[in-house]
Amino acid sequence: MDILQYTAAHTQFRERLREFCQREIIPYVDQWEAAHIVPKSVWKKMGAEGFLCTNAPVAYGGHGLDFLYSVIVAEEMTRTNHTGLAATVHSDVVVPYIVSYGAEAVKKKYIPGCTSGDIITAIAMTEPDAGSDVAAMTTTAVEVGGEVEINGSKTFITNGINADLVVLAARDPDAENPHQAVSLYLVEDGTPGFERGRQLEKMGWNSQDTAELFFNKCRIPLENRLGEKNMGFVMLMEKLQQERLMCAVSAQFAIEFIVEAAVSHCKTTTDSKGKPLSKYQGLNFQLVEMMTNAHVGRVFMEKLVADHMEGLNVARETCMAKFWHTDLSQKTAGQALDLFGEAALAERNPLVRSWRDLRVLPIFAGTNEIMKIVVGKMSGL
Amino acid sequence: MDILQYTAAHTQFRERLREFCQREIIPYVDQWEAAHIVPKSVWKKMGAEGFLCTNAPVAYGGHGLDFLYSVIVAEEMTRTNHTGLAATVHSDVVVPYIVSYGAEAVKKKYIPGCTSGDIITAIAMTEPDAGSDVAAMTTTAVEVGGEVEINGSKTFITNGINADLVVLAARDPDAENPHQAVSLYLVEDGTPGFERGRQLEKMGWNSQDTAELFFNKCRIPLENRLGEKNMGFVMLMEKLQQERLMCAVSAQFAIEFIVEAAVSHCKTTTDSKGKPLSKYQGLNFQLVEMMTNAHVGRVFMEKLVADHMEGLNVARETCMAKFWHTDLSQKTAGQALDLFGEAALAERNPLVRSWRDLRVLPIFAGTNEIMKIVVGKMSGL
Amino acid sequence: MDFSLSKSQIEIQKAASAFAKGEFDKDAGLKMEKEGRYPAETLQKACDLGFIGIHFPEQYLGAELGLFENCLISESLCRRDSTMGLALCLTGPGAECILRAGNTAQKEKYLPGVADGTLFTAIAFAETGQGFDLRGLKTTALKNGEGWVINGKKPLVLNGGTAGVYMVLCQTDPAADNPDPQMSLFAVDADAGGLSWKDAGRRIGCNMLSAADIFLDNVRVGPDSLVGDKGAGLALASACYKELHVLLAAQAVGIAQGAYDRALDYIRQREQFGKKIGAFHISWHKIADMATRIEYARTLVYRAAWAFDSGKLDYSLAAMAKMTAAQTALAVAYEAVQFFGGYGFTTEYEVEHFYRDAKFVDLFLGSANTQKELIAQMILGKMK
Amino acid sequence: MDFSLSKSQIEIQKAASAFAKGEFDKDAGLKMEKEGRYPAETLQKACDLGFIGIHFPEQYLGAELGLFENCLISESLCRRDSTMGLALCLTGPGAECILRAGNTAQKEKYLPGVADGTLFTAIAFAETGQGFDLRGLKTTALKNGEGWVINGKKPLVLNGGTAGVYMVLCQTDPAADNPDPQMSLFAVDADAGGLSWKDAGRRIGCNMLSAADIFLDNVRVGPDSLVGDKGAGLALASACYKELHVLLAAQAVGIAQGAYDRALDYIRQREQFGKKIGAFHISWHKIADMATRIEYARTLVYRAAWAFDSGKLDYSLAAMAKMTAAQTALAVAYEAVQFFGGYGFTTEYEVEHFYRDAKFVDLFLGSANTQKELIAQMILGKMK
Repeated sequence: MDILQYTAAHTQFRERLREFCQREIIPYVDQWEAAHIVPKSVWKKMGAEGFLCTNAPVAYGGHGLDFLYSVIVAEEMTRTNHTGLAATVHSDVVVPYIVSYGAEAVKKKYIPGCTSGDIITAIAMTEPDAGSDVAAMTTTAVEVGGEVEINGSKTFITNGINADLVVLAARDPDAENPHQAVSLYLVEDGTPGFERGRQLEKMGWNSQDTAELFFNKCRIPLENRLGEKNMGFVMLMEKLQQERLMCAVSAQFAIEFIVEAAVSHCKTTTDSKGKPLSKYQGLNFQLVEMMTNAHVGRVFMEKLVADHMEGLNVARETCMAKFWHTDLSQKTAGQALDLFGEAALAERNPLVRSWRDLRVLPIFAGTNEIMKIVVGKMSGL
Repeated sequence: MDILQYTAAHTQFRERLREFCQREIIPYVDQWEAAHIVPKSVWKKMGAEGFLCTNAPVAYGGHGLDFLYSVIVAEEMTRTNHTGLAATVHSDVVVPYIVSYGAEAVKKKYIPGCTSGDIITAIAMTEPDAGSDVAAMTTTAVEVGGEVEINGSKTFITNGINADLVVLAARDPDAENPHQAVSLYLVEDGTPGFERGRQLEKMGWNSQDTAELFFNKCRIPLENRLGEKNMGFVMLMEKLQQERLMCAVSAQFAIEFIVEAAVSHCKTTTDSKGKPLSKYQGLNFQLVEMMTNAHVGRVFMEKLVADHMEGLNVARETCMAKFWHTDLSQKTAGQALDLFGEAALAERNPLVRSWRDLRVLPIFAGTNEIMKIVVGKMSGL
Repeated sequence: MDFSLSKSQIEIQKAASAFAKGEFDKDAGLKMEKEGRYPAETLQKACDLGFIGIHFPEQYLGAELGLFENCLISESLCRRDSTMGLALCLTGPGAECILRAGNTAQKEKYLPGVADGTLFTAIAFAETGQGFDLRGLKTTALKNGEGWVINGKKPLVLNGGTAGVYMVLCQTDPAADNPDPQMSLFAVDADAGGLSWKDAGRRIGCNMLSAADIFLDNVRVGPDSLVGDKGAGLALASACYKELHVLLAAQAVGIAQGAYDRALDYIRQREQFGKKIGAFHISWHKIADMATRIEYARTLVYRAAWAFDSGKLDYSLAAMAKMTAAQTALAVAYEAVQFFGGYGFTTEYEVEHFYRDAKFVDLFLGSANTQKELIAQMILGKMK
Repeated sequence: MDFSLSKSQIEIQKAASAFAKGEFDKDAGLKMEKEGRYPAETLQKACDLGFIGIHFPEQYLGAELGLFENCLISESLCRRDSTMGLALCLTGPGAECILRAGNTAQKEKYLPGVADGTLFTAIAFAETGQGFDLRGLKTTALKNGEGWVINGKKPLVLNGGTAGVYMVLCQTDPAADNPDPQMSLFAVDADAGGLSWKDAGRRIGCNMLSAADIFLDNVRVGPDSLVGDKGAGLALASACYKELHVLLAAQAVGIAQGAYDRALDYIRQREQFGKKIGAFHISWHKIADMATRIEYARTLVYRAAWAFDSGKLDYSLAAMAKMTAAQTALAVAYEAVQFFGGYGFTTEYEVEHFYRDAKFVDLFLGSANTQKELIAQMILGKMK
C-alpha cells in the first residue's frame, strides 16, 4: 500500500523543483555558507517558479496545493544539504499563522508577497533568558489606541536578517496568568524601533542568517495582531504540530540523504585488493542497520503526514516523531562519518556539513527533552 | 488513517479469543511451564472454538478468514505470556505449506484436523550441525517406488513432542546443487522409524515442547511430498516472508505487552513519600522512549502486514522487521526489568518470563545476522 | 600508577582459577543450576582453602586481606561458572555489616561460621515501594526493656530460609519528625521466635542460593543484636551496599569474561556456510566490542576495590563500577548467546545461565537506575 | 595495584592545569578556532615550561619522562580548551617515529626543534582507499644511487603545509610478490624539491592546526632520510599509531572532562521552568552516565599509558583506549551541547567546539571501525 498518494502532478512538481535546486541553489551553497546568508534574490526566484507557500490558499495569493507539496519541498531542500534558504520555515511554519489568524486585509496584504518571495518571513518566539520556557517570556506588547508598542528582544530567529516580516510573540504585562498573556503580532522590516541584533555564529546552519531581534518602543498598527488578544499560547500550540512534524520530516529526509551517501561511498571505495568497503561484513551490517532505520522512519513519517493531512490531532505522535527522528539523524550522521573514516575529517566532505547542521534538530522547535515531557503528560504518566 | 482495516467481525473475534485465553490458557500457564508442554486437549479446545487455521481455505476445512485474523491470534496469544500453545507456528507457518503445496488428497486429509486441533503440526528444518545453513542439511530422502525413505535428525522443533504431523525438509543425496536438492515431506506421528528425541531444556519457552526428531529408515508414501521434487528451497524461501513477518508481529505485540506492564508498574508503585515512579523524570523519559519505540514499531508492522495482505513481495522489508522488532524486544524487556528493579529478580514477576522467552526471537527463523546478510544482498551491497 | 597485580595477588588469582577448574564440574553445575541445589561440598572445599572470608581478620578464620583480593576470587570463580561463583561468593552478604560495624562479640559469633561455610548470612534492608532510598522503610524495632521488638516484612531476601542470621534494617524512631528518620541495624538470628519465611521461588539467575520473603512478627531481640550505634542503620546499610557493589561488579566482570571465553572458543571451532564463525567479519566487530567492554569494566572495578582498601572509595565510584560491570556482563553474555545460536538458548550450553546471572547481578542491590541515583546524588545532591 | 599518581605526576598535572588556566583565554581561543589561527605564543610558553616533548631524552630538550606524563599534560590542556589543547599537543606527531626508531643524527636534527616549538612534524602514512591496513599504499620510494626517489600523494595530512618534516611511508619494493609488501619510512624535509602541498581547508575539529594534501613528485632524499631499517616501515608506522592512539585517547578524556565541567557549571546556574536544570531528574541520569563514562575511559587510558611505559602495551589495548575515550568524549560533549540548548549550538559557548573536536579525535588515525579491526586482529587474526 502507498500511505501517501503522490500523483503525477506531485512528481512533476518534484522534478521541476529538483532541477531548480540543481540550477539555482547547489552551485551557490559554498558561497552562501561562507557569507552566512543567502541573497534575497534566490527567495524571489524560488517564489517566481512557484515553490513558496504551496499550501497557502489561492484566494490570498498562495498556490492552494495540498500538504504533500510542502513535504516535497522539504525533501528537495534537504537534499541541497544547506539550511540558508529556509523555505519550509517560511512556507509551512510562519505563513500558516498569517493564513489562520490574520485579518482579511492582512492576509491580502502579505500572502501574495510571501508566495512570490518578495516577503521573507520569520517567527520570533525564543528569548535569551527563557529558552524553552514560554511562560518566562519578557517581551511586552501594550495595545494603546490603534497601535501596539513592543519592547524586548528575541534570539535564535531563523531568517532573522533577511526577514521582511516577523511573526512576534509578546506578553501583555497586565495579564496575570502567564499562559493567557501572549499575543502574536506582525512586525514589518523598517518599522521604527525594530532592529536586528548580531547574526549568530553557530556550529552549523552557516548559510542561515539566524539572528537576534530587538524591539524598542516599536509601534505597529493594531490590525497587525494575529487572532484574539492573549490567545497567542493557544495559537502557538495549535501550530506546533505542523512545525514539529516538519522537523521530523526534515530529519527523515536528511537521514535518507546520508544513508544514500554512505552506501554509495562504501560501494565505490575499495581496499588495496579491490574489495569494496561495503563487502566488509562489519560495515555491511552497519549500512543495513542504517537503511533499516531509515525505512522504519520513512513509514512512521508517512503515516504521520497522512494523519496530519486528514486533520487528525496527532500532537502526541508528532512530539514522538520530533525526538525519534531527530535523535536518529544524529546517530546516522555519526555512523556515516565513521564509515568515511579519516576522509570525514575535512569539511570538503559534504557529510560533515550534514553532521554539523543536524546537531540543532534535537534542540530547536522544543528540545527533545521538552518533547518527552509533553509525550509523558499526554500519555498520562 | 487506519493502515489495517479491522471490522466489527474482527473485533468480535478478538473479544471471543481474549475471553478464551482468560478461561482456557492463562490459568494453566504456570502448570504448563512446569510440565514443559501443553496438553493436546487445549489445542482441541482452541480448534473447536475456531481459533486455529483461520486463514486456511474453507474448501479444505479451514476458516477462510483474512490474514488479519492471524494477526489477532498472534496478538492475543502473545498476551498470554507463554509460548507452549504455539498456534501461530501451526496455523500461519506450517499449515500454509500444506495449503500451498499439498496434493488435493493430502489437503483434504489433513487440513480439517489441523483446523479442529486434532492434528498439531511442526516444521522440521534445522539440523544439529547445520544451524542457519540450509545448504549443509544432511537429512536425506530417497524416493523408491511409491515410497520415500528418510534418514537423519532435526532439532529445535517447535511443537516437537505434541506434533501429529511434521513438514520435513530433506536432501536428495543424488542432487549436485545443494540449493536444488531439498524436498519437503509430510511425516505422520506413528510412522515407523520416526522417533522423538529429547525435549530440549531452554532458557525460556518452557511450556513449549521443543524437541529433537529422528528419522531412521522412516518410510512415507510418495503422495506426502509437498510440491515438486527438489524444489524445497524455493518453497521455503516463498514461505519465509510470512514466517519472519509473524516473528516481527509477535515481537511487536510482546513489546506492547511489556510497555503496558512497565507503565502500569511505574504509575502504581510509589516511593515512601507517595510519589509514583513514573514521576521520576529519568524513569518517565524511559517510559516515553519505550512507548515511542512501541508506537513506531506498530506503524512499521501494520504497514508490512498490509503489504503482505496485498500479496506484495516485501521479503526485504520483512527481514528488516524481523531483526528490528526482535532486537527492540530485547531492549524493551531489559529496560522494563530495570524499572522493576530488584522485584524483577524473581520469576514470580511475569516480565521475567517475557524476558526469557523473547531471547530466542533474534535467533530463530534465521538469526538476525542472517537477516542482515539477506537485506544487504537484496539492497545490492 | 601501577596496574600490575602483586605476587601474592597473582597467586590468589591462580589458586582460585585452579580451584574452579578442578572442582567445578560443568554437567553437575548445569544440573544444580536447573534444580536450584546448593553446591555444599564445593563450598566446604573453598572454605578449607580460605577463599571465603579472605578479607576477615585472622582470628575469625580470614586472611586479613582486602576487598581487592576478595574481588579477584569472585571474578575467577564466576568466570569459570557464573552460578557456582555467585553461590560461593554470596553466602555471607550480611557478614560485611558485622565485619565493618559489629562489635567483638558479634564478630566472634558470626564471622568464623561464614569463613568455615557453616553459616549463611543475609541482608534484609529493602522493602517494596521505598523508591530509591531506604528512608521510608516500614519495618520497626521498638525498645522493649533492654531489648527490642521487631515487626515488618522484607521481600525477596537472598539466602532467605538458609541464612543463620539476618541483618535487618529497621525504623527505631518511627514517630520522629526528623526528615532523616532514625534507622538501626539488627543482627536477627534465624531461630528468633516470630521470624518466618516463605520461599520466593526461582529467580532470573543465581539459582543455587535460596531466596525468601521474610516476615518478622513481634520478634524479640536482645541489646546485643544491635549492630553499630542506634540510629546509624542507614549509614551502615549504605556502607555495606558500597562494598557489595564492588564485589558484585567483580562478579560481573567474571561473568563477562566467562561468557566471552566460551564465545571465543565456540566461534573458533564452529563452522557455518563453510567457514569458521570467527572468520566472519561481523564476529571481529562483536569480539572487539566485547573485549573492550571487559577491559574497561575490569580496570574500573579494580580501581574501586583498590580505593576501598585504601579507605577512599566513595559511593559514586562503587556505583559506577557496579553499573559498568553489570552492563558489560549483560552485553557480552547476550552476544555469547547469539554466537551459539539455537544452542545458546538451551540449558545444555552454559552461556544462557551466564546471561541470566548477568541480569541478576545487574538488578541485585539496585539496577542502573538506582546506581545513577547514587552517582548523581554525590555530584548534584548538594545543589538542592 | 596502585591507582594513585606519583608526587611528580601530580605536580606535572597541576602545572599543566595552571598553565592552561593562566594562558588560555576563552574569547581569544574561540576566535582562533573560528579563524583557524595557530596559538604560536602559547606554544612558545608551553615549550619554555617543558610541556612539549616531555617524553624526549634530556639531550633533546625533553624531561625523559613517559607517555603517561605526556598523557597527563594532554588531558589537562584539552580539558581547559579542546582545540587549544589539540593544537599544542599535536605539533609533533611525527616526532614519535624519530624518538622511537630514528638514529642519533635524526634525533639531533629533529627532536630539539619539536621540543622548543620551532619545528612542526607530520605523519603521512595513509592514502585514499587502502581499507583497513596500509599494505596497499601506492607511494613509492625507489633506490637511486645512495638515496631514494619518492613519488606519490598523501591526502589530508595534519600539519601539512606547516610541518618542517614529514614522516612518509612508502613502498620500497613494489614489484615484490611478497604478500606483506616491503614498506619503509622516510623523514622528508618540507623543503625537499618536488614536495608540494595544497591546503585541505577546515576540518570538523582541531582547526588551529593546518592540514593539507601532500604531493611528492620525484622527491630525492638521501640515505640519511630512512627512518629505521629498510622494510621496517609498516612495523614502525604501527608502533607510531599505537603510541598516538593512547595520546589521542588522553586528549579525548580531557575533552570529555572539559565538556562535562562546562555542562555541570551551566546546569547548576541556569534555570528553566522555575528551577535549576540540574534539579531536573533527567539531568541526574545524564550526569551520572557522563561521569561514569569519563571514569572508565580515563582509568583505561591510564592503564594503556602505563603499559606503554612498562614496555607491555599491545595494539589491542591502545586501540581499546582510543575507541573508548573517543566515544566517551563524543557522548559527553553531545549531552553538554544539549544541556546548553540553543546556546550550545552557537560558537559563543565552547561546548560546540568540544563536540566537534571530540569527533575529530574519534576519526583521526582511525574511527571505531579501524580500532575494532586492530583489536580483533590481535584476538582472532591468528585463526585464519
